[in-house]
Amino acid sequence: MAQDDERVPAVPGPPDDWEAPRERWLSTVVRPAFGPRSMLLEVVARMLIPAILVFSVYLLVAGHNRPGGGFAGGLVASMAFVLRYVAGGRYELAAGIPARPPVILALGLLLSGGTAGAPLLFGEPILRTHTWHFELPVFGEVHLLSALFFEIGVYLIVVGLVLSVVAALGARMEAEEEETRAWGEGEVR
Amino acid sequence: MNTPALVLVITVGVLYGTGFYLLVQRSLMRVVLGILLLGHGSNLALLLTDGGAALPPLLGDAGEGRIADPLPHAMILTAIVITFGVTTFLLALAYRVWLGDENDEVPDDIEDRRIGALAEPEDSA
Amino acid sequence: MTVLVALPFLLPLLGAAVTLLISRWPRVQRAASLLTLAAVTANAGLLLAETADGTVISSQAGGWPAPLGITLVADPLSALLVLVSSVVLLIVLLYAIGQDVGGLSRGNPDVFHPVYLVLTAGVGLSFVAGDLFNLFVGFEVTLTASYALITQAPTRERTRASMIYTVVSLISSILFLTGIALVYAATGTVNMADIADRLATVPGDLRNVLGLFFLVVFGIKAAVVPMHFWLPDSYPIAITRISAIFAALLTKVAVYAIIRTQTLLFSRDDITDVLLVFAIVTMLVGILGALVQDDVNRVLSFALVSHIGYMIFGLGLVGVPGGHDDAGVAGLTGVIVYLVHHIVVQATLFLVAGLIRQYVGNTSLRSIRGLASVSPALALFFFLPAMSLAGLPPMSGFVAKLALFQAGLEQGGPLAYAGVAAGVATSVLTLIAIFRIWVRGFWGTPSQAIVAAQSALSSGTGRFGIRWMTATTGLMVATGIAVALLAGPLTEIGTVAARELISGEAYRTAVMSDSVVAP
Amino acid sequence: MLPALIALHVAVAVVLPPLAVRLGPRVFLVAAVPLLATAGWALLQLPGILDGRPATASVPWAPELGLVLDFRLDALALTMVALISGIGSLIFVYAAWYFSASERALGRLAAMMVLFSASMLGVVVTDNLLALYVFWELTTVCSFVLIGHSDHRENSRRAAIQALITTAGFGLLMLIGFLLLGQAAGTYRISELVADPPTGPLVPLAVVLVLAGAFAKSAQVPLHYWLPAAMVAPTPVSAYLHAATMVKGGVYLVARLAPGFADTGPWLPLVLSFGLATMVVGAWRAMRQDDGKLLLAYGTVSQLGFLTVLAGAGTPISGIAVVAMLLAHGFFKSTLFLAVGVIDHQVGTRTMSRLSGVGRRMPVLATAAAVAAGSMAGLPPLLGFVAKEADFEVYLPGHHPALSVAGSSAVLLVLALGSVLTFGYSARLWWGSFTTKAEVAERRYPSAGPAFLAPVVLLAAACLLPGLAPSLVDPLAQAHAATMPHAAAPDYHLALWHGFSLPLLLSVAVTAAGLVLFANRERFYRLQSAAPRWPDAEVAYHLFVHAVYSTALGVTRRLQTGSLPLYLTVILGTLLVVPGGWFVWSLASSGLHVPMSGGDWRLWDTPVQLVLALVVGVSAIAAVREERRFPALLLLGATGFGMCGIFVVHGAPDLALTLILVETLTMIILIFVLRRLPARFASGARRVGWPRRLTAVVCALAGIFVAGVLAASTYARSLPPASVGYWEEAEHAGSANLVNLILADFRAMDTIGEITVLVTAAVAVASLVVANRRTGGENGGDEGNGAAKPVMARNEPVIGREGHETSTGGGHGSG
Repeated sequence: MAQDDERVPAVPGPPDDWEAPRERWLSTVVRPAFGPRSMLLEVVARMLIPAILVFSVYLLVAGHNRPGGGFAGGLVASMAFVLRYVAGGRYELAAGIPARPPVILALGLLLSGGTAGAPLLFGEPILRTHTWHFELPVFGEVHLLSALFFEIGVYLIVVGLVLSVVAALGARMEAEEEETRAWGEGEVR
Repeated sequence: MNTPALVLVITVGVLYGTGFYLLVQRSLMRVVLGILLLGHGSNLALLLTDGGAALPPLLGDAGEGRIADPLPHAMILTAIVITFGVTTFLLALAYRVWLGDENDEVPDDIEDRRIGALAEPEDSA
Repeated sequence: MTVLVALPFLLPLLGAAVTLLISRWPRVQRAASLLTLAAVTANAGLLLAETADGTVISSQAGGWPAPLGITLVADPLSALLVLVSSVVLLIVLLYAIGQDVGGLSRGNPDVFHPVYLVLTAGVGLSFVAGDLFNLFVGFEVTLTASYALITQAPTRERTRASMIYTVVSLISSILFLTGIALVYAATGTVNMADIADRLATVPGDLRNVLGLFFLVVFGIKAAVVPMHFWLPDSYPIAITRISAIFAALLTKVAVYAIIRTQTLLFSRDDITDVLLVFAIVTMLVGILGALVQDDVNRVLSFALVSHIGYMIFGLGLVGVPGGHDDAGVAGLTGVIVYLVHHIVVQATLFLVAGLIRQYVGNTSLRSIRGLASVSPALALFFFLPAMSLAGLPPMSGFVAKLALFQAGLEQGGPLAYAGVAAGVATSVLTLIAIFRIWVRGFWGTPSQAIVAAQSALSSGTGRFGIRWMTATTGLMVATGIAVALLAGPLTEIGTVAARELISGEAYRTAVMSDSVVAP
Repeated sequence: MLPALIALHVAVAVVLPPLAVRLGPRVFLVAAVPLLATAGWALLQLPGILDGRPATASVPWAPELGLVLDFRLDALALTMVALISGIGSLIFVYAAWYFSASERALGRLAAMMVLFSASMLGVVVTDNLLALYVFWELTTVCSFVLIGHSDHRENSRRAAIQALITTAGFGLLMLIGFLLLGQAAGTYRISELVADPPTGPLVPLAVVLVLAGAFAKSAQVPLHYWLPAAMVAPTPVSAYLHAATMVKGGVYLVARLAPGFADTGPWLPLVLSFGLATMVVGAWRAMRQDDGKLLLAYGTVSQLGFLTVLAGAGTPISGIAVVAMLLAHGFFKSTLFLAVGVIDHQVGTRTMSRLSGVGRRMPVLATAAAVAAGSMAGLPPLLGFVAKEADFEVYLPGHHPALSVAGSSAVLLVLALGSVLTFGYSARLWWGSFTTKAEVAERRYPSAGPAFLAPVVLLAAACLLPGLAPSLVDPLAQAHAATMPHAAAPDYHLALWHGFSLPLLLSVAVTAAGLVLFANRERFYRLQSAAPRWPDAEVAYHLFVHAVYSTALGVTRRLQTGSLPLYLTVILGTLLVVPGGWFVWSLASSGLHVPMSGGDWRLWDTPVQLVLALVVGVSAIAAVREERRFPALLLLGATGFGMCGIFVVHGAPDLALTLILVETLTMIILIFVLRRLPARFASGARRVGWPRRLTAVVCALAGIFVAGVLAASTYARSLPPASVGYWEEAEHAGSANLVNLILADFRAMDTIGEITVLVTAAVAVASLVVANRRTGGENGGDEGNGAAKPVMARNEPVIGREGHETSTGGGHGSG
């Protein structure tokens, strides 16, 4: 039994994959999630991912007037990470993630929740939208809606969710299987 | 108000019927599929409350004809996302069950079974 | 003042985000968690103080007028339930922290705290939602958090229990969504006050069908017989803090939803008989189940099912809306008092069961014995809520039952009398079931193993943990006694709330036009 | 002042357990303090009460419910207070010497007795039916704990729960009776109810229910079984609760209500039949007992029947008689209990056939017991005699307005019969306990100390003094009689000598018959043994409990099957029966217009919908029939993409976009998991034959029902949707995509809830999968008892790991 709760938590922390060594792209240790390694897939993925991420940001911003929005944007962005995992395996996934999923989720929730709650501080109802007008050199007059922060929060959360799920149901399971296999071999005396 | 198109109403019925049927199976993977079907069914049911096929609710390109009621669309979107979140959880659960039991079936409750097998009350107060 | 309405949801939500962010620092996380719940409780206290006289406060989210935006509303009933649930959540959190610090739990604290706060937010949102779809969202928040919580420390048994729990909850969610589609199809709105107005244009029979549909939807979550089977198979198996909160709150949120929808939305006069039949069957089937269980948690779970019947019974006494309806007011008052009482007492008993688990290793009636001599404090903390659950005076359960019986007799009619008779029978059977635990588990000579466990627990960090847990259980018992002592003000608020639920005018006015409506 | 006194009891009770650690059994002397204070205060109120001015107080609790603690100390209440606080304090003094320092849970015992005292005080001084119920059940609970004092003994536990279930169960019936009375009268105040009794169709029922509760509490046949069983409690507890005070609660209630309700239909028949039967049966049983305490217990049952008969009469003379008899019984019964307790304590047994020479060895005790037994037998010049004279007076022909001469004579005859038996067992008790028997060896034991005997002697004196000077009691009895309505002040006074009257004749006859009975006791015992045994009412209790358990088991094992698919089917069935049934009924009865029946329907908006609907429908049905996982998944994908198509046609591009993304992700994640699972669904999982067909039918009907109600609901809409307001507001918000505007602004509350769901789901998935490695395999990850576990494992190897794993598992190992 733990003598000091701070020193020995009842259970260890979250998955430690996030601290895994950051593998190099196309390095030899990369193992893909499905089937044999496909160089073509990896290369295509490598090229597509930045484009997908840019498209996701476009969707995020465009949602104001066209189909899109935080959800769609977030889903598209997470497709990029899924693709990276499918092509490069779990180490590759770990290398490509900007932060631990719980942190992404927490930040997203803070951003959205904060945007929702901020008007309360000014005596306005919850979620009241505020618009700022700017004059920017290149873009001219810009309307910045506080709803955008809200949407960014949504975007982050969707990305965080998909990352968690891929990490848990994809990478984690894969790792476990390897462990089991290794353990099984070790047991044979 | 317009009644919805009959084929779609029938589709709602089919989705619910098949969804329910998958839901009452013992394999958790089938249950997941059932939830997905039911999710589609309820989304379609919500969609049918918007008055029938119409133009997208985008201001500005309002061309000829009726524009769809956007509120059901918004609710469906929310529902889709919630269903997605819950489905991922259910999948993780199915995986866990499989880890424990080597299959993904929902077994009966042990204590219920034990009490069901009792012939006589065990004690009287 | 309208700020108060948004905070039961927003505060714990932000707290959840913060605790998730700082999950690497357990101490800070615990402090943040406690601080959040303390703030939620304080806010709830203010909210009740504002609404106790029947004032209805509403806040239009985003500043959009009622049917367009989403309205958050607090009437006396909502405020009362928000207060009671946050008090119970706070005490259970204290209990859980003591258990974690004492190293007595294998739960996962860094997941527990954020999810627990999400649950708080979901419960808060469900109570203040003035919009049917938003209520659905509140339910989903609560349920998702509960899925995460029930799978804490997942053994095989717990995963199986979680499956039953999750799948049944999912079917209720899907049906809820379907119900919203049906209501929107008929009325073209999801704002509840607006629905209430627009449903007048819909044929009465369709209204009844929709009302019964929602009764089934919430009946599943409230564990109304015959939709209750999942509850005794899932609640008892979760870890203590979770089963305590589930038993105390989750079914009550569903009961609240039943009250809200049946009083505000649907014409109740035609379907009260259905409610009464459900109530009678629920009371009896539930308590008969409790009698044959061999496990403390399962006895408590079946008793929970049974006592949901009391609440449905009180609601079934409500007659024609808007008319002269003393028995209806009395019945609803009884339900409200019963809700408050039952939230507290059920949580207490599950916490006690958790302490039993610490001493004995499980809660089977075959292995517990002589606990009264092992821990007199624990015995006292079981005995008092047990009296309350059985409806013995002077505990809160008696006051609640008294109010319901009075209402039933006042209403009269064969089903109401049958309901009172079933209520009396259920009281006696509850007495037998719960004191069976006392006689078998607390009296007698403790086994060697229990004595040894006790001495092992009285050293090291375990001692701190067990003392802290016992003390917080005592705090919960004290809360229960406070409910009994405050029965006077409580019934007063209950009556105010009941009158308002039945007339529904202040609620509708507050939602549709003004933000604060005094009675 | 009364609430303060009750609070004083509670306060003292709280400090007793810690004090008991220091003081040992002498803690009972402290415990006696609040009782003495109450007795003293009550004595001060005596003059006012005798003048008909009761002391009152009121504490509101839940006034909305009529639950107000109204207090009212009048003559009848004062009589009871004399028993509760007066006799109580003597018993407490006695207890201070009765218990040894090694007695278990001494502090709890003392505290419970004081709490009991407070509750009993509450019962008799409250003037509100609901408050009376509160205190009434408190005495039940205290009695439960006190009977179970020796909780390590099986019979103690049994007796305790038996007493609890019986009295609390019937107490609930009484509560319903109270509620009916209160609602008929519009008040719960007892004094008002009695002064102006309500009428109505439910009042007779209410009276029956109230009497049922009172009879259970006062151990009337056939509910008397719990009282002798309760004698497992320590003697001071038995003397206090189960002889002097608590069991009189029922009698008290009967006496309290009789003035108002004696002429309500069922009252007199019930009171007379149950009371007389109890008197005779109790006395008959008492004659058979060899254990002194059990004899007294059955004697108490008998006397309670007697008291019920008196109290139920409701005439002014009965008021006088009841006061006298309550006091007389309280004094003599507690004296005898305490005396038997002394014998038990000193000699080590109270079984009469094993006692010899006790009277010679403890003459003071023997004398005191003789006085008390004489009072019980109704011998002059003791209080028992005075009371019994008054008792006969109540039912003299013509004295009770509702009884014919024949009826009164019959009642008197039975009362006389009971009195003869009472004489018999009184003599038997004294004779058996104190005389020297040649055939029994005498034991060696220390004689009792003066402090231990003092309460016994004082109580015996209380049997004697008011007998010699009935005027000590008479004013109180008169005051009570004066409170009765229709009180033409009775010219009856308690006295030793009323001249040659019928009661005196009866007393003489009873005494003579009693002497004859005692002289021929051996023959009588043989007669008793030869007489057929009456069915024991305790059997009924056990039958009841067994029936309850059998029913419970039968119901539960049939319903609670533990099968999730069955649970879901039942839920769907409920959906079909309740709202579905109403729907079909209202369609059939034309309450609802059958949708699309009037030619106002259309098959599709565009033919593309038909194609898409076919894709969705066919792939869904195929997915149901598919036995392999992967193809089932693909079929589901087809359904999803068909849905996207429907969304596009329906003018919902946002939905189509989101759904296509979500579908893709879902498919990918499903594939992640499917990698691990077998290719086919387990064949054993499928139900076959009629259960499967039934399931299919239920599911299909549920689908039809949903579609049908949906059609009916859309058809019922007459108003434009509330969302038309969005068009205007959207202009101000400056956004063109309405759906997104709703999500991000108008209804952003939904969105924020929804992202909370996502966050939680993400955390849940991570913790669920990750938790595996921490807890998996090894110790199933059970919560708790880190400390207890190794110990348990050492001592009870039978309880394996499973036992610790969950709450329910324990049963398998240790059972």
